[in-house]
Amino acid sequence: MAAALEISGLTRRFGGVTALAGVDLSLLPGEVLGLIGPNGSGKTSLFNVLSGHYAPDAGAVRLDGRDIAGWAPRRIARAGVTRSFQNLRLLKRLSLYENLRAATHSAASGRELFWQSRAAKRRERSQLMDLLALFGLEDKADDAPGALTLVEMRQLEIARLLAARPRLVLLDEPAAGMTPAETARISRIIAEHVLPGRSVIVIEHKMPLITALCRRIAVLQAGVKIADGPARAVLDDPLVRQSYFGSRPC
Amino acid sequence: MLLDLVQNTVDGLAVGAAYGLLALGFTLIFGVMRRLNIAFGPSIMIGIFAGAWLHAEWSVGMVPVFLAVLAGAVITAAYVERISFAAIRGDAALASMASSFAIWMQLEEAVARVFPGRTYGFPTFDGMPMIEIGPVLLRPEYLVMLVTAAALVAALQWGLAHTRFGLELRTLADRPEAARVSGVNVARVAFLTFLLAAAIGGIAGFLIAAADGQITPKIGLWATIKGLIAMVIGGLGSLRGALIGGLVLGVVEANAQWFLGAAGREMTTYALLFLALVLLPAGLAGRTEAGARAEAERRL
Amino acid sequence: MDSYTISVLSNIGLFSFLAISAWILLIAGEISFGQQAYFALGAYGAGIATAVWQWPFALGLGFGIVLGAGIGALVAWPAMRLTGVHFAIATLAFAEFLRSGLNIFRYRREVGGYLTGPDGANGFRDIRWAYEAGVEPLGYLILIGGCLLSVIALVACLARGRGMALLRIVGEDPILAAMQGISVARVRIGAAALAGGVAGFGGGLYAHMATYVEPAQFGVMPGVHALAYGLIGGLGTVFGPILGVLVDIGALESLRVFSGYRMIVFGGLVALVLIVRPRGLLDEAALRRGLAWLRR
Amino acid sequence: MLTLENLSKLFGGVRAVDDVSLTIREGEIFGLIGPNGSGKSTTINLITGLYTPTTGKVTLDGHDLTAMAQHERTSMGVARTFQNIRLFGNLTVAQNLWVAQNGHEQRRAHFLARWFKAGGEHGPDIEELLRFSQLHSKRDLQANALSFGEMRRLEMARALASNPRVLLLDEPAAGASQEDAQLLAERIRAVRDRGVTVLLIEHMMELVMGITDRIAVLNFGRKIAEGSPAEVQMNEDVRAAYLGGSHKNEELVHA
Repeated sequence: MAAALEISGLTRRFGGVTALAGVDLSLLPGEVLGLIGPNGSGKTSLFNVLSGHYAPDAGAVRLDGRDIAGWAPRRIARAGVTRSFQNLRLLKRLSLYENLRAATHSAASGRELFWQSRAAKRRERSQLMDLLALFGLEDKADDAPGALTLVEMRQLEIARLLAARPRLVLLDEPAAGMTPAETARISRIIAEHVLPGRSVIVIEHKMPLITALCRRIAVLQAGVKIADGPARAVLDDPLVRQSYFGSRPC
Repeated sequence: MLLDLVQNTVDGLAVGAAYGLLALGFTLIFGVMRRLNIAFGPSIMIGIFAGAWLHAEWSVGMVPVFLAVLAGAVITAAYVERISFAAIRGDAALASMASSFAIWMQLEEAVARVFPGRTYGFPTFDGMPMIEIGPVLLRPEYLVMLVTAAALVAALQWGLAHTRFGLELRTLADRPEAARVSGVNVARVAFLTFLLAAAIGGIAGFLIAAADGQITPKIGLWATIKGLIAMVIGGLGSLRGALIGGLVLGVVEANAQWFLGAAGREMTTYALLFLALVLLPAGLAGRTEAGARAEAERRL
Repeated sequence: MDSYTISVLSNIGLFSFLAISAWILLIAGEISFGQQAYFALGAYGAGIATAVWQWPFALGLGFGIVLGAGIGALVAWPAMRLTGVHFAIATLAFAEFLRSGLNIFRYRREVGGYLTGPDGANGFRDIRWAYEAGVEPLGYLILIGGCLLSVIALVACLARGRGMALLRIVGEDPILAAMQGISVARVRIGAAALAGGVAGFGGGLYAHMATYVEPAQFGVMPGVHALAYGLIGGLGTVFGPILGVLVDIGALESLRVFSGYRMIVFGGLVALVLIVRPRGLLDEAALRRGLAWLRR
Repeated sequence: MLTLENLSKLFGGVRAVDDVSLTIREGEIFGLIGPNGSGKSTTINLITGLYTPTTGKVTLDGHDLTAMAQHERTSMGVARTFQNIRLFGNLTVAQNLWVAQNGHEQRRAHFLARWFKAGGEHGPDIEELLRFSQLHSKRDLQANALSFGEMRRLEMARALASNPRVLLLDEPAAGASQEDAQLLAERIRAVRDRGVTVLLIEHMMELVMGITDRIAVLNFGRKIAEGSPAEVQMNEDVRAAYLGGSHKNEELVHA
C-alpha cells in the first residue's frame, strides 16, 4: 500500500542547535503512530515542519505522493493536514461555535463572505452543532472558551480538527495536564472520533494514552529517530528505556 | 552643485544629530518596554514651553532655561509613564500606544490653552561667529548640536556598559524574565528609563528650539515624527541604529529641502520611512541572529 | 432642528465613517494611524469628479470610494507583512506622505468660466454639488445618515456571512488562521480595502458638505481620533466606534462645560477606558452578554 | 526551610497545581519530578513569583514570600535557572554576574552609589564564581558567543551571584549528553557544598536518582509520592505515572 505520509531526511536547525537531524518516517493510510521521546527531542519541531510553520533546511515530506516540504501553512492545511497544539490554541474572544467554524472558512466561496443563504447557514449550524454535541458542548455553543475545563478545551480543539475534514491529523500532547481519568476519557474520544478513516500521529508523554491508541511507536532523541516499530517491542527496547528513564531499571 | 551637496550634508548631519537624540529616547523606551511612547514628543514640547515661559517672564539666561526644559520634559514623562504604561497590563502593548496618543491630545490642548498664540520666542545662542571650514559654513548652533549629541551618545554608551543602572536596563531589554529573577526591580528600571529618555529628548528639544529661536505647539508632533522615523530607519530597539537613522534622515532632509523644496522634503521623508519599513523591517542596524531566534520562539 | 444641531449631527455621521474605517482594521488586528489619508482621497477624488469633471454626484461618490479602497489595498499589499508597531508607523508614513503630496497637488481646469480644482496648500474650493442641486443642510444630514446606514448594513452582511469571522480570526491569531487554511494576506488586504473604501465614502460626503477641503484638515489628529473612537467605544460591534464618536463630538464638543477642554477630557477618558477595559466599552464579552440577553 | 503550604494554581478551569505541600530542608538536594504537564514548572513559577498562587503560601525561613514581587524574592535568597537558557546575550560573561549580584545586605547600600557602580563589593566574589564555573577565561566574551554547555554553566553562576539560599534548577540536563550529565551532577553537589539548598527539577532519571537526598513526584498537579530515591522508585503510583502500561492503567484506559 502506498504511504499516506512519507518523510525523508528531514532536517531543521536553529542557530547552532539541530532540532531535527535527517528524520525518516512513513505512515500508511489509516495508520496511527505514537511519537515519543524526551523533552527537547524534536517532536514538536517535527509537527511544526509538517504543518508548515517552519520550513525544513533539508529533506522531503510527501503527502499522498506530493512533496509539501516548505509549503505555506495555509496550503498544507488545504491539502488536508490539521494539527492540535500542546498548549491549546483557541480563539478566546470568539464563541465555541465560531471556534469550530474557523475550520470551515477556507473552503467557502467569495460570495459567502458577505452572504450565506438561510439554508446554507442552517446546514452549517446543524453540522457544527452536531459536532459540538458529540462532545457534549452544544449548550455552551455561544459562550467563550475561557470558562471551559481543560478536557472541554481539548475536546473543542479536537472538534475543530474534525470540522476541517482532515486526512492527516497531528495531535500534540492531547492529554497534557490531565488526570488518569481525564486521560482515559480523551483517549476514548480520540479512538472513537479521530482515528476512523484518518492517518494520525500522536505526540504524548502519557503512556496509557499511547498504548491505548497506537500499535506502532517511533522514538525521537536529540532530533534523531532511535526506534520505530510495534508498540510493545519499542517500549521494551533497552535503548528507549534508557533515553526515557535513565539506565537504571526503574 | 557639489558644494551645495556638501554644505547640505554638513547642515543635515547637525540636524540629524538632534534627530538621533530624539530617536535614542524612543529606542530606550521601546527597547526596555517593547512599547511605543507616542507622547514622547509632546512631553518634550511641555519642557520647551516651560523654558520659553521662564525666559519670557524673567528673561533668565540659557542655563535656567535649559534646566526648565529638562524638568518639564522629565515631569511630563513621569505622568505619561504612570498613566499609559505602568497602569496598562504588560501584554497590551497596543493599548499603551493608543493611550499615549490620548495623553498627547491632552498635552497639546493644555499647551494651546496656556499659550494661545501660534508661535513663541525661544532664546538663542547669540554672539557666536559662523565657523568656516574652507568653502563650507557651519552655524555655531549646529556645532553645539553635533558636539552635544556626540558627547551624550558617548556618555550613554559608557553608562550602559559600566553602571549598574545601565546593565539592569540592558538586561531588561534583553531578557525581561531572566532580569526579574536576577533581582532586577523591573518597574523601577522601566520608570527611570522613561525619565532618562525624556531627559535626552529634552536636551535635543532645547538645542533644536535654540537653533530655531521660535516654537509652536506643533513641535510635539514634529519631535515624535522625526524621532520615530529615525528610529525606524535605524532599526527598532538599536541604540546605534537610532543615531545612524537620525543622521541619515537629517542628510536626506537637508538635501531634499534644497533640491525639491519644503513639500518635496516632506514627501521624501515619508516615502523614506515607508520604504524603510517595507524593505528593511529590521532597520539599517539589522537584527542579531539571537534576536531573530528569540522572536521566532515567541511567535509559536 | 436648528442649524447648530444639524451641523453637530452631520459631523457625528461623517466622523463615524472614519471611526468605522479604523475599527475594521482593529478587528483584523492592525492599528492604523492613517485612515485620514483615505478620507482625504475620497474627498479629493469625489470633489474632482463632480466639480472638475462634472460627473453626477453618485458617480463621484463612487469614485471616491473606489479610490479609497484601491489605494488602501495597494498600500496594504507591501505593508501586509508588517504587524503591530511597524504597521502602525507605516500607515502614519503613508498618510503624511499623501498629505504633503496634496500640498503640491495642482489640478485646476476651467469649468463654466471658473477655474476649479485642487490648488496645493491653498486647498480645493467650490465643491458645489449640494448647493447647485439645492440640497438643504437637513437634507444632506439625511443623506449622510442613509449612507452611514448602508455601511452598517454592509458590516451586518459581513457578520452574517463569513467576512467578519475571518477578520476576527486573523486579528486574534494569524498563525492559527493560516493553519486553518485561511489566507491571512488576502484577509488583511481585503480589510484594508474595505477600511479604505469606508473612509473614502465619508471623505466624499464631507467634501460636498464643506464645499472646501485643504490638506491641513487631514493631519494626524483626525486619524488618531478615529482610532480612539473604536478603542473606547469597543471592538465588539460596529456600534462601538459610533458610540465613541457620540461620546467625543456629541457630548464633549457640544457641551458648554467642556468648551476648550474637550481634548483634555477626551484624552483622559481614553486613557482611563484603556486601563479598565483594554478592548473598549462594547467589547466582545459585552456583545456576547447582550446577545444572550436578547435570546432569552 | 523552604516550605510550600497547600499550594494551588488554577488557570481558567485548569488545575495546574493542586494542593501541593512540600518542605525542603536546609542543605539538601531535593528532586521534583513528574511527567510533562504534571505541574513542575508551574510550581517553580509559584516559588519565584511569576505566578501568584490561587490558594496556599510559600515561605522561606518563616518569611512569607507569597505577596512579594520577583526581585524581592531574589533578594530574600531564591534564585533559579530556566529550562531553555535565558542569558543576557548582549552582555559579557562578567556583566551577567554583576547584574545578578544584589544579595540582601546590598539592599541597604545607598541607591545611587549602588547603581553607579557596576561591580559590587557585596555578595559572592565574581572572580571566584567565574573560576568555580570554569568561565574565567571567557569573562569578557559576550554571553551569545558561548557554547551550549558554557551557557548552562553561566546561567547557574548567574543564579549563584544573587547569593541565594535556595537554587531552583529547571531541567539543567535538557539537551545534555550522558557525560555532560555526570559533570552536571558533580557541579550540583559542589553548589550544595557552598551552602546552597538545591531544588532540582529534571527528566533525566539517572541524574535525579543519583544525587538527590529526597524526591517528590508530581502528577496531574498533585503530589503522589515523597521520599528517598529508593522509596520513590519502588512506589507503584510513580511507576504507573511514568511507565504506564501497568495493568492498573490499562484498566483505566479501557474503563
